[in-house]
Amino acid sequence: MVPVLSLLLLTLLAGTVVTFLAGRRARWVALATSVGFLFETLWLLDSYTSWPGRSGALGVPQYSDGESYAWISVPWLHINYTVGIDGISLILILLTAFLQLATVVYCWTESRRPSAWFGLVLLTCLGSFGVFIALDVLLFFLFWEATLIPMFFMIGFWGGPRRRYAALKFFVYTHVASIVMLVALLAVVFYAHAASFDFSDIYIATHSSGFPIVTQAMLFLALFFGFGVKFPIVPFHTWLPDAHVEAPTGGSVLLAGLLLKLGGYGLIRWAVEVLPQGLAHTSWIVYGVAFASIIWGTVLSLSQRDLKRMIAYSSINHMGIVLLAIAVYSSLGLLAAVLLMFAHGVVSGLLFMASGSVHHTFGTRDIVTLRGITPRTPVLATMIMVGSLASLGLPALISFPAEFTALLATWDRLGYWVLLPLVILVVTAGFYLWMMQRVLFGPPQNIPEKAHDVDVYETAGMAILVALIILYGVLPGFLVNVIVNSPVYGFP
Amino acid sequence: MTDFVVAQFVGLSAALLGIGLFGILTRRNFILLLIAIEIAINAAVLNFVYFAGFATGPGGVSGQAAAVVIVGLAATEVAVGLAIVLALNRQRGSINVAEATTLRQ
Amino acid sequence: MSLEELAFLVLAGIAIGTALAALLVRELVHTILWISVFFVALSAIYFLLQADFLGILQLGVYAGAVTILLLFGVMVTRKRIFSREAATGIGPFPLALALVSVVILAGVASGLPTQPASVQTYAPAMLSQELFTTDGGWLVLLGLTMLSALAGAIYLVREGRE
Amino acid sequence: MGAFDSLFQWAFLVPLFPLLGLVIVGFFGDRMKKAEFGGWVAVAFSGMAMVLGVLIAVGEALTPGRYTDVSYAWLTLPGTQSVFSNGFSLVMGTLVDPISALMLIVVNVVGFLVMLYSIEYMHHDKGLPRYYAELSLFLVAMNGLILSDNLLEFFLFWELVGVCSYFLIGFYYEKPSAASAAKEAFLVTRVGDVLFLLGIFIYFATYATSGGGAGWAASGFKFTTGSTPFLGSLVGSASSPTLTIAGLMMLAGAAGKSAQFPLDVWLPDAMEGPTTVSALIHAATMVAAGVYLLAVVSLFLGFTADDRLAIVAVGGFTTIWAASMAVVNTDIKRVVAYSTISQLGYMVLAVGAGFAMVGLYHLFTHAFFKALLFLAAGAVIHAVGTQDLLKMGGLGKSMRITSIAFLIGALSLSGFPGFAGFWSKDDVLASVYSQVGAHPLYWPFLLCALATVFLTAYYIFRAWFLAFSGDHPRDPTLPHGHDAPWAMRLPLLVLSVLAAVAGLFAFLPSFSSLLPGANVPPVYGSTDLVLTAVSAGLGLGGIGVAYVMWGNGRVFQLPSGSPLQGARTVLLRRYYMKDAYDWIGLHGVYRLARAADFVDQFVIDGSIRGIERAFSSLSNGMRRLQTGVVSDYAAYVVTGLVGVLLFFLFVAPWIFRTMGGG
Repeated sequence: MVPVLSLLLLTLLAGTVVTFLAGRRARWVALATSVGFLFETLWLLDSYTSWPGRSGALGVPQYSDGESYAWISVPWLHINYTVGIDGISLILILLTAFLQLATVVYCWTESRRPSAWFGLVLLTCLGSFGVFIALDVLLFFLFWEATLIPMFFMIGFWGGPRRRYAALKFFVYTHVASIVMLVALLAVVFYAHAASFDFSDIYIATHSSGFPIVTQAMLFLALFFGFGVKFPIVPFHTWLPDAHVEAPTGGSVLLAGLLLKLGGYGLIRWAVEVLPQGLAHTSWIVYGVAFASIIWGTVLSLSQRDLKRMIAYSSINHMGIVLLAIAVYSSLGLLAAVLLMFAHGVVSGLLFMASGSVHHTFGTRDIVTLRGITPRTPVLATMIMVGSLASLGLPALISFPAEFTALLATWDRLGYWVLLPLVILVVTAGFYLWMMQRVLFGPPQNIPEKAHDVDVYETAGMAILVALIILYGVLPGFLVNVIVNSPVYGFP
Repeated sequence: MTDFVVAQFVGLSAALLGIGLFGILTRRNFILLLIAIEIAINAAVLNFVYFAGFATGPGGVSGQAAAVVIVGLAATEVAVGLAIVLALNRQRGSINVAEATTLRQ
Repeated sequence: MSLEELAFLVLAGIAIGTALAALLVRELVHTILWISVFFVALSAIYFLLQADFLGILQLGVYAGAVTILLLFGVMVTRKRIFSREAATGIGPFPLALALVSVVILAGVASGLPTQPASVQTYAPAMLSQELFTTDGGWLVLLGLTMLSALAGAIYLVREGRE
Repeated sequence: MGAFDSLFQWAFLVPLFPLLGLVIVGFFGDRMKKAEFGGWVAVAFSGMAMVLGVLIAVGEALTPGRYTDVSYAWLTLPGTQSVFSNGFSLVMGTLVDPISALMLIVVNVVGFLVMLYSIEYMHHDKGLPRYYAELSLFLVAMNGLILSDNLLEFFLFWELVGVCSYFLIGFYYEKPSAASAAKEAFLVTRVGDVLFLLGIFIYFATYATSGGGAGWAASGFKFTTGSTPFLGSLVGSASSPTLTIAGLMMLAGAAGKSAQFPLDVWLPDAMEGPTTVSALIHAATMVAAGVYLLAVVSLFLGFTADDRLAIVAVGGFTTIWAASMAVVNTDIKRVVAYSTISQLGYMVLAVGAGFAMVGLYHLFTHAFFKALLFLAAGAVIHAVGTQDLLKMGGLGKSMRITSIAFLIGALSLSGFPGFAGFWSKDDVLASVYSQVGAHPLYWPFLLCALATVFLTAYYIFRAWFLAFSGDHPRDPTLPHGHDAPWAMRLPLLVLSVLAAVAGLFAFLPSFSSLLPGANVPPVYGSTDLVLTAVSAGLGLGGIGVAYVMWGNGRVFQLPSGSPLQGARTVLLRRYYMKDAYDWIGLHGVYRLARAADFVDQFVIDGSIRGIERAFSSLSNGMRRLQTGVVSDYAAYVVTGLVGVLLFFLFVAPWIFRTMGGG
């Protein structure tokens, strides 16, 4: 049958290379590639009707559209190019496609070295797409690092005043984490004597009886750290606000939209599925970290003055809920985690675009000095409002079904502990409304004369995301029915 | 055949080595440094000689052979040392070890 | 205590004494004198150990050539004859270090057999046969080092090099 | 099935019509020549919704029963091991039953009248398309809420209604007080909503499998499968703690939305929005959603005895709490707002006492006369431009129709015999009185309710006298009051009629089937007559006292020294509740956030920078070791030598002994 995934990878790869070389016409090539990629993903979406289920005694999850070609085969080491998707990765690929298109459209008028800029945008999306389809440890790590480099250059070159510090900090944090992750993954492979680097072989090895529990727990914690830093989990989160504040708008959209999801996807695929006993025994640590992230993210965003920094901290809070949903380790929880990742990707993408436009139009992102921008820029104000309301979990918008399922799963496992995230929901509503009241409403103050509303490209970029927010808010069934076709179904 | 106690010889060479080291570490004058090194080397040669002596069996003579070679080497070492001293003296005017730190930068 | 042991002890005492004196005395010329006595004492010990050739060698090379070289070095580098050598401001550290190493080596030595053993004598022919056949390689090496040391020394002290 | 089944199929159209209105006004509103056209479109669609709603209600009245329709699987979720093991799907559908039919009438009739009224009232405001769009969105959400058939769908529209109130209160967004009032309203109701959500979790999780057959979850948590209350039977017997907590959560949600005691801070501030908004949302419909929720839960899911006590307590106390604040207030809209809170207290009291239908009956009548009072107040404000009662006076002569409308509303509110309020309020008191025997703890709250009857009559007539009696306005600069044009007068007239006769509807045979609960319509046993007499007396007494103190232009001045002065300031400052909340918000949360920010920047980030500094100082230290002096290097070599010797002579054998030996 048609090797769809490799085809997709090829289109993206070709697109990226041509964009780098295309010079002035780079933006058109980038647009063509992202539209092509989106259509292919949509075709893949509706062709993916059922999940091949689990096979063998150990219930090894199978993958549809799987391909596997030998890459390095030495008597004692078998690494091959194995790719495959299921419900979880398909939804995140869809997110990549949408965000890619929205970012390319939004940054249409990028003037500083456009070919390099669009090339880097496509490269990041290529990297994250690769991560979502890779089923081989080395391939997974390869694509994982591939996303890091373009983001480093984006922040480093197109960033704000302190970009060098932020880029470096981002790179060091993520790189150290990915090394720990690699070591942990290799340890899992060799310790469990897996036949090859393939996910299914590792799954068989770790689930066979011989694998001692203590090592599983230790390896899981190492993997948890490796993926957690990208989440970001609380003690290691300080790179995110700096990276976001200094990153260019397109950069922080991709950073918040995609890179944070890599951590989540990796945790589900390579940590929770591969080492379920590991999670079972260390769940209280993961719970603690999740609750800490939720509280810390929100409390901090209360006191931020910079719009982007506030949104960055609120995405720490959202990813904390994702971590909680994963830690709950039930099919409901995993479903909620993936749904929330998609929702957060779209919502924070929109919010970052809006705050980028605010910075572009009013010259500052400082909530305290901005006042009453609605009369002058109604479209931008509506975008900010839709983004904020979606982010605080309003029902008709995309995050409500996700947060509802996540909290239901948490209630189902943890009982009254769910009161904590619920209270935090109110505080989140608090600071978003405070921001909206301060920035959008109230009598207009120090609005520069030349401040004009967002141009057609920015509006188009944001409109795509708003459409998604409303579509999947009113009809979450489309997403949920796809996610359910995945290993999620077999979970307790 | 004369009989000796090995331990005494080892004690002697240990003492000589100690003195040599003390000299190297403390004296700031280059020549004294060379002298101290000579003492330490002689301690080593002494070792070779008496172990050659106490060895049982024909192989022992190689100890003395080694001693010969080392003495030769020590002599050349002193020669080169003095060449350095002269060069240092001419270029810097003093042969105090503490001042010759140009290698540090 | 046989005569030889007594002789050895005396010679060892002289060696240690002269070595210390060589390093501690202020006058540079005095150190040269003390060190020559030290070399002679050592060659005497070699004779005691039946290593006659080495004794001679020691006398010739060390007591003779090295001492003269050192004297020559001293003469060249001093402005005035008999200038006093400044005492170095040394901390306790090196002293302690030297003492510790001596103690350690002595500690090791205590493990050696303490009852007297006889000393073998080797005919000089055996020595030369050893040197020129089995240890020939070392001799060649020695030769080469000497040659290069010679060239280096000449290069170092030649005139006209600023 | 009944004759009207075909009609009930179209029940989903009721929320759909305002939705169409919203779409048209939203997208084409500002392109129309005159802003009012958008208004007329919105009025037309809300009129259609009203007609259909009333038809459905009449149909339901004639053939009572439950009709569910339109089921769309909104969210199908996999089950988890411990709960709803075989997964469940949340299905959206419409449910037409007696109480939703009743609410349909209330919401759509008042909605239509308010829309019509605001054409004239908002005539010279800018941003009209946005106003009509938001009002239509509110109608969509409110109708959706009424017709929803499971708790989650209820919650969906519940939050949408909350957002609409946020938009509408903040309509004049350039006024900072309006923006902060909107934010406050949304936040306080959100506190209630979050607890409501927890209640839903508890209901879903604990009762997923109960209820026989495939369990409640399989049917998508529908409100009811049979005619009897679903859990009522189950609940009556077992008063399990989880169910009580779930009930309390529902009370919290209702308290948030209907501004009951702890969470009532936002409603008086919500008067920042246009008066028409206050009339529709903060008097008749949205705030009633909380009572509707309690009624639905008590009918279909059932409360435990402890829940009932809590609800009665909250309701009872809120009546007197709000009434006391209204007594001293001088802003006409805030007086009416406080009266709304206290009347809601009555409804909650009735539902808590176990008579959900009586609560809804009072809600039904209250919607009309409260909307009337608000619209009359709106007309006054529209005419004289101020809301301060002390500035007004003598408007009775110049604004005859408005003053009569306000009078009818006041009479009805204070329970003057014959008017709508009288029937429903007495029914509430009678039903609570009937329960007092079984639950002695209800006594204090019944007394609160009775005392409030007096206070209500007093403060509403004080407002009436201040505004309309006397011969000239106290503030000479006031523009000359004149009656409103017909577009505003018509709704006032209709509402006046309704306020007068709404109580009698319950006695119509067909209509009473809409309120199939006990004690509706009020049936008068011997003890009830005494109670009715007492409450009527209290009402009249209130009116008399108000006349004495404030009649025809008199202004009652409290002697400055008297202790009551202190009480007056406390009441005026709303028992300092609002200041307490602000203090918590400002000092507590904000300061905590600033401290957290400091910790985040200097402790967590600082520790990372600390590590970096440690390494650089370490490398500096190493650099100093390279002194260039030969003998130092010799010393290092010797130290190394000594170290190695020590290791091999002493440490290695020790390790060998311990490890090897073991």
